[in-house]
This record gives sequence, C-alpha cells and structure tokens, in this order.
Amino acid sequence: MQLEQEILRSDIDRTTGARNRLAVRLRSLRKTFGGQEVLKDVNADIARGEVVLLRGQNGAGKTTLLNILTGNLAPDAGTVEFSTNGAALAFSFPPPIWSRITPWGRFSPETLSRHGIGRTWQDTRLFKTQSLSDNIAVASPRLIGEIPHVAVANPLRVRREEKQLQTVVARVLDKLGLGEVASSPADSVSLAKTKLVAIARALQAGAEVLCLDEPLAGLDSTDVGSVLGVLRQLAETSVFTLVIVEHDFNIPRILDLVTTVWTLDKGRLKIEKPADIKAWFHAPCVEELPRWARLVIGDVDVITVPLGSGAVLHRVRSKRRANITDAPVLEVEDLVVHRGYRSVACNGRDEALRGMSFELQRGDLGIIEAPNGWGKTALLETIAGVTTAKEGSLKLLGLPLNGQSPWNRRRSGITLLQARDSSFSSLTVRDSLHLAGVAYVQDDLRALASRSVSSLSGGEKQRLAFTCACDGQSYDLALLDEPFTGLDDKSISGICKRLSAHLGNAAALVAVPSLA
Amino acid sequence: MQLEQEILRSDIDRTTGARNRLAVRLRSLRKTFGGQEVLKDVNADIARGEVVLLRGQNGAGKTTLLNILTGNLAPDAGTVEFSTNGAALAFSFPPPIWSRITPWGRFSPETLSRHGIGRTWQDTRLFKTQSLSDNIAVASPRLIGEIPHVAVANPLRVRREEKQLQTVVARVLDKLGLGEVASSPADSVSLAKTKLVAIARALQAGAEVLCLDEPLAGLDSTDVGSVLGVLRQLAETSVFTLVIVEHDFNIPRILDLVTTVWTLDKGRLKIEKPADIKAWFHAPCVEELPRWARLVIGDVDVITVPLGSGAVLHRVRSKRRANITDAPVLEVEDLVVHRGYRSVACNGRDEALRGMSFELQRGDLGIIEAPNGWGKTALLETIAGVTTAKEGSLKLLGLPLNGQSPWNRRRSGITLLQARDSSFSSLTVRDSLHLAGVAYVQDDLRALASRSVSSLSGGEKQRLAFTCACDGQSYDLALLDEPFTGLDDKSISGICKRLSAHLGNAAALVAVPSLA
Amino acid sequence: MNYACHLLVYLSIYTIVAQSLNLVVGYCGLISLCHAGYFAIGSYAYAIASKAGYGFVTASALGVSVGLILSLAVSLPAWMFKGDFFLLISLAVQIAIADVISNWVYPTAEPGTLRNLTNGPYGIAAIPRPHWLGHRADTMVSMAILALATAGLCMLITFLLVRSPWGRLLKCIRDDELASRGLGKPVRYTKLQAFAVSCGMAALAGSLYASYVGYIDPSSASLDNSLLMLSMVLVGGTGNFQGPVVGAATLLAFPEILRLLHIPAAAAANLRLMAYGLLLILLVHLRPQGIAGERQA
Amino acid sequence: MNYACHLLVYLSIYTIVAQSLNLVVGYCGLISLCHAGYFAIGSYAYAIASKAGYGFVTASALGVSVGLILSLAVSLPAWMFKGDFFLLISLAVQIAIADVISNWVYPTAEPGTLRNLTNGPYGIAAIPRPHWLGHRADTMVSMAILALATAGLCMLITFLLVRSPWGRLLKCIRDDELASRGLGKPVRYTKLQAFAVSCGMAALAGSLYASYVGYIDPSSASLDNSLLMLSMVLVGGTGNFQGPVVGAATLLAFPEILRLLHIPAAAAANLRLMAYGLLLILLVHLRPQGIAGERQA
Repeated sequence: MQLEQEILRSDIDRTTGARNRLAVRLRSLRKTFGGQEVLKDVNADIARGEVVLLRGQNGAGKTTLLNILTGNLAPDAGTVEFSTNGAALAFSFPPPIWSRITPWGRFSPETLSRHGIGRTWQDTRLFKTQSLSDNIAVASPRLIGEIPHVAVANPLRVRREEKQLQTVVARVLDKLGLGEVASSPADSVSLAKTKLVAIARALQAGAEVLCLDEPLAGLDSTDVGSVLGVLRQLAETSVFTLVIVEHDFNIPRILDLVTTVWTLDKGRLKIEKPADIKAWFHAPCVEELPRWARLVIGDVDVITVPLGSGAVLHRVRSKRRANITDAPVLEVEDLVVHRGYRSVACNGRDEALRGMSFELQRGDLGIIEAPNGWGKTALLETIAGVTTAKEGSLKLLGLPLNGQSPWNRRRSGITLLQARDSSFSSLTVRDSLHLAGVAYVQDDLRALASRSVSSLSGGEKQRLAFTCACDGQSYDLALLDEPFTGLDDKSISGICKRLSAHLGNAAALVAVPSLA
Repeated sequence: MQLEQEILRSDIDRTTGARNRLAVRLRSLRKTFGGQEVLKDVNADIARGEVVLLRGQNGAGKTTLLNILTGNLAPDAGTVEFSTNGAALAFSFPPPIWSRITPWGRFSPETLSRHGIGRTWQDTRLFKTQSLSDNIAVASPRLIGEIPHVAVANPLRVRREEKQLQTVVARVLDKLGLGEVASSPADSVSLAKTKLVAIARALQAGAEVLCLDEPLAGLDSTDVGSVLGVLRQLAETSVFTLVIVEHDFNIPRILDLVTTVWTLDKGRLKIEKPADIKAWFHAPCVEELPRWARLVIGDVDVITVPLGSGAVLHRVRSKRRANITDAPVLEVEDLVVHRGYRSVACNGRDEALRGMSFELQRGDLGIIEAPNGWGKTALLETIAGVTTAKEGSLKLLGLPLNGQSPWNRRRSGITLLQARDSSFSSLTVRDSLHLAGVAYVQDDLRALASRSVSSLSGGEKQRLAFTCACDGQSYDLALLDEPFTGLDDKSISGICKRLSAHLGNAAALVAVPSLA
Repeated sequence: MNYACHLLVYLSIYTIVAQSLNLVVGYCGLISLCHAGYFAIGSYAYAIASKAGYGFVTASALGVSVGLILSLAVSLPAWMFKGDFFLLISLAVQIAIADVISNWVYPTAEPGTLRNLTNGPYGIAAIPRPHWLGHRADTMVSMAILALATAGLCMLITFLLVRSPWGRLLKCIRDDELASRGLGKPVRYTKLQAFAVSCGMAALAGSLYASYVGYIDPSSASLDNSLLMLSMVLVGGTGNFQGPVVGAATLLAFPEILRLLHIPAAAAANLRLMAYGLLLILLVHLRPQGIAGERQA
Repeated sequence: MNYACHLLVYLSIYTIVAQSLNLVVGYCGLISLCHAGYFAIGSYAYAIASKAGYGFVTASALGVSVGLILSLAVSLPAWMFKGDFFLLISLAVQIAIADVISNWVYPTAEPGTLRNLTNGPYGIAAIPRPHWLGHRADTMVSMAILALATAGLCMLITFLLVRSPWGRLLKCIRDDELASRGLGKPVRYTKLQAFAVSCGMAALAGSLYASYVGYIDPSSASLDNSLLMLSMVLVGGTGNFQGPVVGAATLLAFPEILRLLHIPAAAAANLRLMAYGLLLILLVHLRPQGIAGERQA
C-alpha cells in the first residue's frame, strides 16, 4: 500500500513538476573522531528523486555521513536541512541551547524518521524474534494499537486496524516474492531476504529519503539481482530519494540507477555524474582495464580525460614516471574525425567539445574506451594518416603531421595495428614477418612459420599482426585497434609484456570498446 | 621467528618428502541445525601444504565446516582427524562417553589450537583494547609469564622472556609493514591491517593448518593486495596448510594460490581442481559469462563438461526447463575436428578423450570456452559442414549430419555466425539483409540500410552479421563464433535479447575465448 | 477448603506479580531486582488508605497510582542503562525503597501520618479486610473470589497489551532499540509505559496482599522477595504470556511441598534458596538463547 | 594522630579490597556483588584462628586459603555466565554466604566450634590484636604500619600480575573469549586463577579488618558492603592499576566529610546511598565505553 501510494504520489509530483525540489541540503558539515577529522566542510544538496551513490575508501567516512543524514550521529558543526513530508526541518550544529533542553524536535533518528528520512543497515538489523510480516507491520506510523490504553479499552478496533495492516503487509511481501516466508522469524531467512524486508520496513515507516548502507554487501550474485530489482523500482518511481553507500566492487551493478555520485576522500566530498566514474567501473569487465594495463605498466597512475559522446581516454603511466614531465610524443588538438563523409568521434552533438584534444608522453599508455560506432578506428586511422583530418592539428614529437602520407608517418615513428585483417592471407607467416621487417621471432610464431596466414586461428592471426606491427621497425607511437580481441589470457599477457618493453621510449594508444 | 622457524621446517620437510603427509582427514561429517541438514556426509582429506578453497552459496555451510575444522563446533556424526605438530589427534562423533566426562583432549578450539590448527575470523576478532604487538605476543604458546606465581615470584625472568618476545613480534610486524602502528590499539587501525595481524596472531600461536574465514572480505582493492601477498607467501612456503573460505567475487584473486577447491552444495562437498572452476572465474571478466548468459536465459542452471586441453562446454539452461528432458537437438559423439591436415580440438594428447561428445537440447545455450588455437572455429565449422569431420558422428534432431553439405545443413536448421567477415563488404546493408532472408529489421540497422557494409564500424558489422545469421530463416541450432567480439554493452544486450527469444525452440552453441 | 482458598489467593497475587514483572524482563529485556519494592509500595499505600476508611477499590487505586508514578525511578534510568548496569540501578532502587520503608518512622506519631508513614520496622497491623459497595470480604471464599477476579482482570489487560501492536513494539525495541528509533518509534516513552504498567500491577498485587494478610512490615520489600519474583519469571519462561503463571505456581508449590515433607523452617529456607539457584542455573543451561528469548520449550 | 592512623588502616584495607575486586571487574569484565562475602569469610576465619591462639601470619593465611578455595563458588559459574546472569549468580553467592554466617549458630556451643562456627547474629568479639614472632601490634601506629605493609604487599603482587603476560591474557579473554580459546589459551583455568587471587586478597583484607576492629558480625558480609566495594572500583576506574586506590580513598573520605559537617548518622546513611547512586550514574555517563573500558580520563 505504502509503495502503491508512493507511486501514485510520484505521478502527481511528476505532473506538478515538484520533482526537482530540494530534499536534503548539507552545509559545512564537520565531524571529528578522536582528533581525526573524518568530515571537513562537506556541502551537498539532494533533489527529490535523486539517487545518490556515496563511495569512498574504507574509513573515508561514508558511514559517518550516512549516520549524520539519518540522525544517528550529530555532526560537530554545520547545518542539515530536510524538505520532506511536505514540511521543512532544519538543524544547525552545534545545536543552540534551547534545543538541547527541550525534548522535542531533537536531532535524533526518531525525529528524522517521522519526517520521512529512513535507512537500512548493513547488517539489516531486523527484529530477529519477529516474523517478516511483523517486521514490516511494526514500522507503520501512527498505529492506534500502539497506544496502550486503546489496546486495552478497544481491542476490537485495534484488531480491525491490525487486520488491514496485515493485508497490506502481505501484499508488500508477495510483491517482494517473500509471501511464503512471511511468518518465518527474521533470523531464519537468508541475508538477501532480510535485505529486502529491511527496505520494505523503511518504506512502511514512511521514508521518502532512503539511506541504504551497503545494500548489496555479502550477497551472492544471484541474490544481488533481487535486491537490485527493488532498488531499480524505487529509483524509477522517482519519488524516493535514495542515498546508497556501496563498496567499490558492487558499484558497477548499481551505477546505472545512480544520478549523482558522491566520493568521500580525505574528509571532502566530490560530487560527480555517474558517467564520470563509469569508465572506472565498466560492469562486465571490472578488472580488465586495470589488469592488462597493469601488466604493461606495473604500478599505475591514471588520468582520465572525457572525449565526449560517452568515450574516455585513460592516460595510464607508471607510478615511477608520474612526476616526469617530458616533451609529448603525440599532441592532438581540436581534432575532428571523419568516416566517409560523416564526422564521427564527438561529432558536434556536444558543442563545447567540438574537436578533441589530448597528448601522450613517452611511457604513456593511452586507452580509448568508446561505444561501438563512436569512431575509435577512424580516430586511429586519422592519426596514422590512413584517413585525413579535416579539422584540428596533430603533432608527433612536436612536428606537425597534417598532410603527411601514411608511409611518411610510419617512417617518422607511427605504427598501426588494425582491428582485423591487417595481414595478407595469401602469404605464409614467415613472409608476413619478413615483409614487416621483424628480425627476432618468438618461439610460438616460429612454429607456425611455414603455414599460410589463412590457415591460422583467429588468435594466431592476431598475434602475428601484433608482431608485424610492433616488432618490426622501431616506433615512437603505437596505435593499437582492439589488440586483445579474441585472444586468450596467455596471449594477452604475452602481448602486454612485449608492449611493456617497448613503452620505455615510446607511447601507445589502444582503442577498446567501452563495456559499461 | 615463528614464521622463520616454519620456513626452516618446511625445507626439512621438503627434503624428507614429508610434504604429502595427510594433515586433516574428515569422514562422514554430518551437522543439522534446527532440522535442516547443513552438512550431509562430508568426506575430505587435506595433505600438508595444500591450499584449499572452500566455496559455496550463502548458507551452504561454509562457516559451519570451518567451525568444525577448528573445534568451534562439534559435528553430529563423523570423524575428524589431524596429523599436525608431529602427532595425531582424532575425534569421532557423537563422542564416546569417557571423553565427555574427562576435561582433557576434548574437541574444543583450545585443544585444536594447541595441536596446530589455527583460524582467523571474518571480523578478525582482535583484542581491541590491546596494541597490535600485544595481540600477536599474547598468542605465543607456553609463556612462563602467564603462570601467575611465576609472574609474582620471578618478575625478572618474565621480563626477559617478554623482551625477547617483543623483539620477535616487532620483526613480524615490520615484515607485514605494520612497524609504525605496532603500539596502536587494535580498534584504531584499518581493516586490512587487522586482517594481517589476525593471520600473524594465528601463526604465532603455532598454527600449521590455518583456516581463514573470508580473509579478503570488506577490503578495498588496494588493501586486498597486501593480504593477498601474505597469503601467497604462506602458500609458497608450503609448510602451512591453508583452508580459505571466500566469497565468489573474491575467488578469482586467490584462485592461483589454491591447490584444491571444495564446493559445498546442498550439504555435500565436491572436490575439484582449481583448473576445473577457473572457467567460472576467469579473472578479467568475472561476471561476463554469467552475465550475458543470464541476459539470454534468465535464471540459469549450468552443467559444465570438460572438452580436454583446457576447453570446457557450459550447458546453460533456464531453471524453468531444468527438469524437462527433451530429444536432443544436437548430438556430438567422439568427434575429432581438423583444421587443414592437423587435428585440433582435443587432438589426442588426452588419450581418454580421443574425441569429444556432448549434446544440446532445445532451450540450451552451450558455451564453449577454449584457449586460442584450440579449434573453436574449426569445431563450429565442422558442425556446420564447412569442414568435414574425419571421425565421430553428428546428429541434428536425431538425424545424422555426416556427409551432408553446408547448404543442406543450413536447410535442415543449422545457422552459423562466423567470427569475422561473414558479410559481403561490397553489398549495402539492405542487400545483405535481403540476401539472408531477413524480413523484419530492427530500427538500428534500418537506419544504416543504405550504407555499404564496408563503411560500417566493427560493431555495426557484427550486429549486421548476427541479424543475417539468426533473423533470416528459422533454425534449430545456431552456431555463434565469438558473437560479442568488439561489441559494446548495449549491443551485447540487444543480441542477447534476440537470442533469448529464439531459444524457445532452438539450441545455440557459442564459442568464446577462455580468459582464465 | 480454607487451605485451598489460601493457596488460591497467594497464587492469584503472585501470578499478577510474575505477569507484571514479565513485562519488564521478557518484553523489555531488562532484569529488574526492585519489583518487591513496588509490591511493598502498593501494600503500604493500601494499608494506610484502608485504615483511613477507604474501600478496596479506592485504596488499591491509590496503591496502583503511587506505584505507577514511582515507576519513574526505574524507567528513567532504563532510557540509558542496559544489562549489568540496569541490574545495579534496580538493585539501588530496591535498597532505597526498603530503606525508606524501614526508616519513615517516628516514635510518638501515629502510623500513616506524614511523620510516621510506614511505622518503620514495626509494620502496619490490623489492616481491614477489603470492602466495596457495602460488601465486605470476610470469608476466605469471598477473599479468594476477589483475588481471582483481580488476577483475571490483570491477566486480561496483560493479554490485550502483549498481543497488541504495543506489545509487538516492545519486543522490537528489546530486539533492536536503534532500529526501532530509526523507524520513528517513541522508544523511551514506550519503555516508560511498560514500566508504569508493570509497577502499577505489582502495587495492585501488593494491595491485595495487604488486604488479605492484614499486616505488613518492611520484609515484604526485601531483596529476597524481589529475587523470588524474578525466579518465577525466569523459571516460567520470559517473553510469553503463560510462562509467568507456570513460574508462579511452581515456586509457590515448592515451600508447600517442603512443609508437607515436615522439613524444619530454618533448613527449608536454606534449601529453598539453594533450589532456586539450582533451578536458575539449570534453566539457563537448557535455554541458551538467553533471558529474553522468545522461543522456549 | 590516632585518627590519622585509623584512616590509614581503613584506607589500606579498602585499597586491598578495591584492588582485588578490580581483578574481577576490570580484568575479567564481570561485575561481582559477593566481594563482601569473601571479605567476611576472611575475617571470620581469622577471628576463629586467632582466638584459637594462632599468630597473624598463620591466621590470615588460613583466611586467605579459605577465601581462595571458596572462590570456586563464583569462578565456576563464571565459565558459563556473563553480564546480567553472572551478576545474579554473584548476588546469590552473596546471599548464601550472608545466610550461612547468620545461621551457623548453636546456643549452647562455644563460638568457633563446628556446631557454632560464626556465633550467628551475635558475632565474634574480643579478637586479639595481631601478633607475630613474639611481637604484638598494640598501638595504633604499629597497627597502621602492619596494614600499610600488607596493602603494599598486595599492591606489589597485583602490580606484578596485571603487568605480566598473565594480566594481558586476562584482558584478552575479557575482550574476546572465543578468540582467546582459538589461540589455545586455557581460558577457564585463567579465570579460576583470577578469581582465586581476587577472593584470597579480599579475605586477607577481611583478616586485617577483624584483627583491627576486634569484633565482627554478619553485617560485614552484607550486600551493602559489596555495593560499597563495587562502587570503589567503578568510581576509581576499572581495568587499571591506580583506579581502585583512588576509588577507595574517595568513598572512604565521603562519610568522614559528612561527619565533619555534623550531619546526623541516620540521614548520613541515606545521603551516602543517594550519593553513591548519583556518582555511579554520572560516571557511566562520562565513560560511555562501558565498565571494562581500558582507556579512561
């Protein structure tokens, strides 16, 4: 019922445009624990219907901030304001004397909860001796059955109320798929189920702003789905304002729900859009980028540059080189890339970013992550000179490249590994290598030397192509278009090792599809 | 010191060949909680130096088994035997009367710990008011300072002992990189540090068999490294026997340390080699396989069949269909696959598996994960008839396929999506679709209809190829060779959705490179 | 017959006591050692009022009100203290009540006056039998009926309360106070109510006791009595409705059995104490889910 | 001078008591209410032995031994019970000890004989002043020196114990018993030792008390006394070495101050009780880390 009401209300809100009203407003929050400043000057607003992801390292103060948001912890200084339940509620810290003396309107979980700020706990904190349905039922506000003299004097009225309530609760549990275990005590059901009940309970209490402390923590991947489903539903009604604290490895799963990302670092709050951090958490291959990049570079330092239209460039470099500023190997300025007659790769949809600009130094590994069709291949081909640039400038080691032919560019130090079919299928492996000027051939390829390229498997072809592109003549800049496509792990690490050796005095630019 | 001693001992053991002695032996263990059989007939051995990974769903009984291994919980029935500390210790359950009465040699954490079985807890359980160095120091066995009358009567001797001990502890902490916080109380340091100290504490207590309860849980990826480093060191000395309980999403990080995998499922223990489960946890793309497979099938049930030479076939099917036994769509028996004149795909290296056999039913999604060069493409082409099978039999819907031409096979219901270049570059998109007999074209492709195939991006080409292969004529078996290569997430889910619709009355076999 | 009635009256009184104490122990999860104090407060208030001529209803209502108001002495600390500390606080309250009752005495003043309210160690004697609406409970039977009726009323009220959403709220607060606060529940106020009901009922039982026995002295407020009451609740099983009744019956039957076995009074007292201790230890052993556990055998 | 010596003797006695109780409360994390019982056991043992002609060392050694052995009455339950329940158990032990002392009396037998060991409520009078090696502590000064020396010895022993690995082990067991067991530590045996030391020292303090005052009766074993001892530990701060000394001094000074202010004894008793309560509540407020917290202001 609660949920249904809320959805109804959400429709009303949407039509009246009330959605963007501010729900929470934090100003100059400070909190110190044992001499350590956990929060310093935190400022943030949450609009109604927003889904905020609160992230940060262990001990960065995520839970502290969540506790302040829900009244479980008073900050040392600052103001907290809420506009929920159709009314406003403001607290300033340290609290004025009069508010310390009166028992009403204190900054406490009770006050905030009655005002529509709810929360769930990491360990759910269900009432363990109570059944799941009672866990939800007890959360209902303003039950007349909770007034003892009414309970004694008018038991029939209380029973009627309770009956109605139980019907509502049963419906909520059914919707969550928990109808069968409705009467099981809370400590006998699985973690995932308790997490669902904890959310339902907070909603039943009338939460409009719902703070969730690691809702996915400790769940198996199958269980994550059910909790995620509920979160998604809540996020989509857009009447609930959610603040989700989650651990880094679960963030990819919820990132698409999120409208705002708060990152707590050294006591300060950075407010970002999910797209900004998406690259860090591309869902299916969370570990992929750092992993192979680390194979190449070792301990890495990353600078991420947005290229527009959903693409990003990660400039990955060894930590040892982090402080070295070198003359750039490649400078790209205001470049507009075309494929055929269409301009691709940030083609004017984003006015502010008409062309793209970036640079790479020696030892840099640039990784372009872009969706299909963005023009990754076209960009690499433009740099290599296969396609000509219509606008913008390109410089290699400080010398302009514009107008130079691909052969010239190859000679001045640019090598390109194309995504597919960069080798001539009619040649044998040995001839291909010879043609590319590869002097030293690794064992695995040498074994294939006498076979024709067309008889190779996809992975073998790719390895050959890499060898031809990178092990032939020396280069200053390697352009690699999806070099790992179709390769197994062993081949990937082989390529990474070789790339790593080359990066000593060259830069590499790798294009991969974005997988967020 | 403890550690150093152990390493010394390990060298001795290795030379005397004592390494493979059994350390732990579990027989017919049973444990029931509240009427629910958590463990039924668990049997397992652990050899000295082994690293066992204990996995299972939430509530599968991982912690129960760990508690039994460490004496924190007595099983209902069965025997537990240890051969550690140079002596043997055996318990049988239910315990005989005489052992219940005497206070010595009981099945308790104390007894087991003194016998060299140590453990860490998920929430570390350090002594929170004590400094890190005292947390380790207190674990030392046989301290004379812990005898009160010696402490009173001979304080100088106690002080001397304590001084030596603190030197040892300081060295241990230094080695763990915790030298600076040695005197901080345990509740003021980060989780990762407490996890390290918990391990050091168990070793200091003389643990030879070390049970670790989720040692990586709750750690940031930066912290995981330090704990992992210590685990790796322990695993490599090979004198310690480790039993590690870990959550699924952390398993990829430790899988390379592990020598044996125990999977608890419905109260039974399955003993596997890490290689067997590696496919499930291919490190860079932990979530990929289940993820897209789930997009296709929904709630999945998986049977994994090894195909030899590192390849596996996952038969993924919807849970709803789990109990339906249908006539197989595809039957493969003793198939030997050739590329050119070489036989690939389990080419005789593995004598027992001379050819490969498997079958797929309607609704099944078969996923072949194999390393590069194994012959995935060749296998699919053999089934599609592009290459002829030299040995073994192939049946589609019960009818033998051997000898039939690719065209016949296409007509009898096999469609093949080749890994690359399956479309004719000189045609336009519209013509390609027309040629493949695709009647209904999705919006995204329709927009590209008038462009030539060669002007498409890699991802667009792949989508077109998929549409041509699968949306044209109806089929009973779809063979897809790396269909997701180079695609971004949106395209993958689009393809999955369409594949899912087809799976209602067809089977699909997908080949992907293995990434473990 | 008279013996049966006597037992019935005692059973009624201690059923009320155990039932009311269970509200604190079982439903709030707090072990209280001062229940005998509130029992005594009720009996003294009744004794003084009835000696001043008031009827049973008025006098016992006075007793209940005093107990209810003084319940703040434990319910306010219960906002803050749990476990060990609450137990100590309740012990302090118990000692304070016993001290006040023993010392509110002035040799030359009449008992019941402000200078000599409780008559100290001498106690208050000759408390009239209960009378209401012109009717007087002179016979054992009518006394038993009164006691049974009062106990029935108290059980009904307790039943309605613990089965109501209020009772559920109490249990939720016991299970997880912080979570209850996070749901906007008036946790402190609810505890106050529970203690008020509990102490009020104890006082009512005390009134009944005073009216039946006709004489009270400070020994009714003794710690031993509090321990006896606590044992009843723990033996019967906390946190449910029937437990305290069973507990009260068991512990009342025990001395009667000893008496039937002709064991001398002095030895019986020690025996009783030891038996209570043993019983408690056994129970805790058999019910490892702890004192406030809901499920019990 | 005599008054100063008197205060010094009392301070010595209660420093020993508080110091020893701190071993249980601060280092084992268990609140015990039966310390006065062991104190009384020590004094009775001393009284009986010294009236039988034994010297101070022998008589007090007897007291210590009895206390040490009887410590099993609390240390065995401590294997199993914590918090609330241990508090109740210790209360039961306290009541049992007080009961036994009050009731081990037989009108026609001499005090100190097996039939009339404690002389019940009449107590044992005329306990001789301590004498050892032919020397007799007749003057206040020599008594004070003896008390101080004994206290010094106890403090030295306590100091050595709590600073030793044994003390560290106790604290670790208090922090996390299961983890300690998982490291192979003899958790139960260590608790036994701690209680034995604690009760033995309490008995020694009782011996000193009996030898100084010369008369003992069951009131020394009263619950009030146990509460006073507990307050000393809690007020001073648990789990450290200097806390109990400070607590003992504070709580001993309080009645002396009241006496200097010429407040009548009866009112003073109540005032004291209230003050203890207030002090406790304040302390708990200011030290939210709980009773067994190590760090304190």
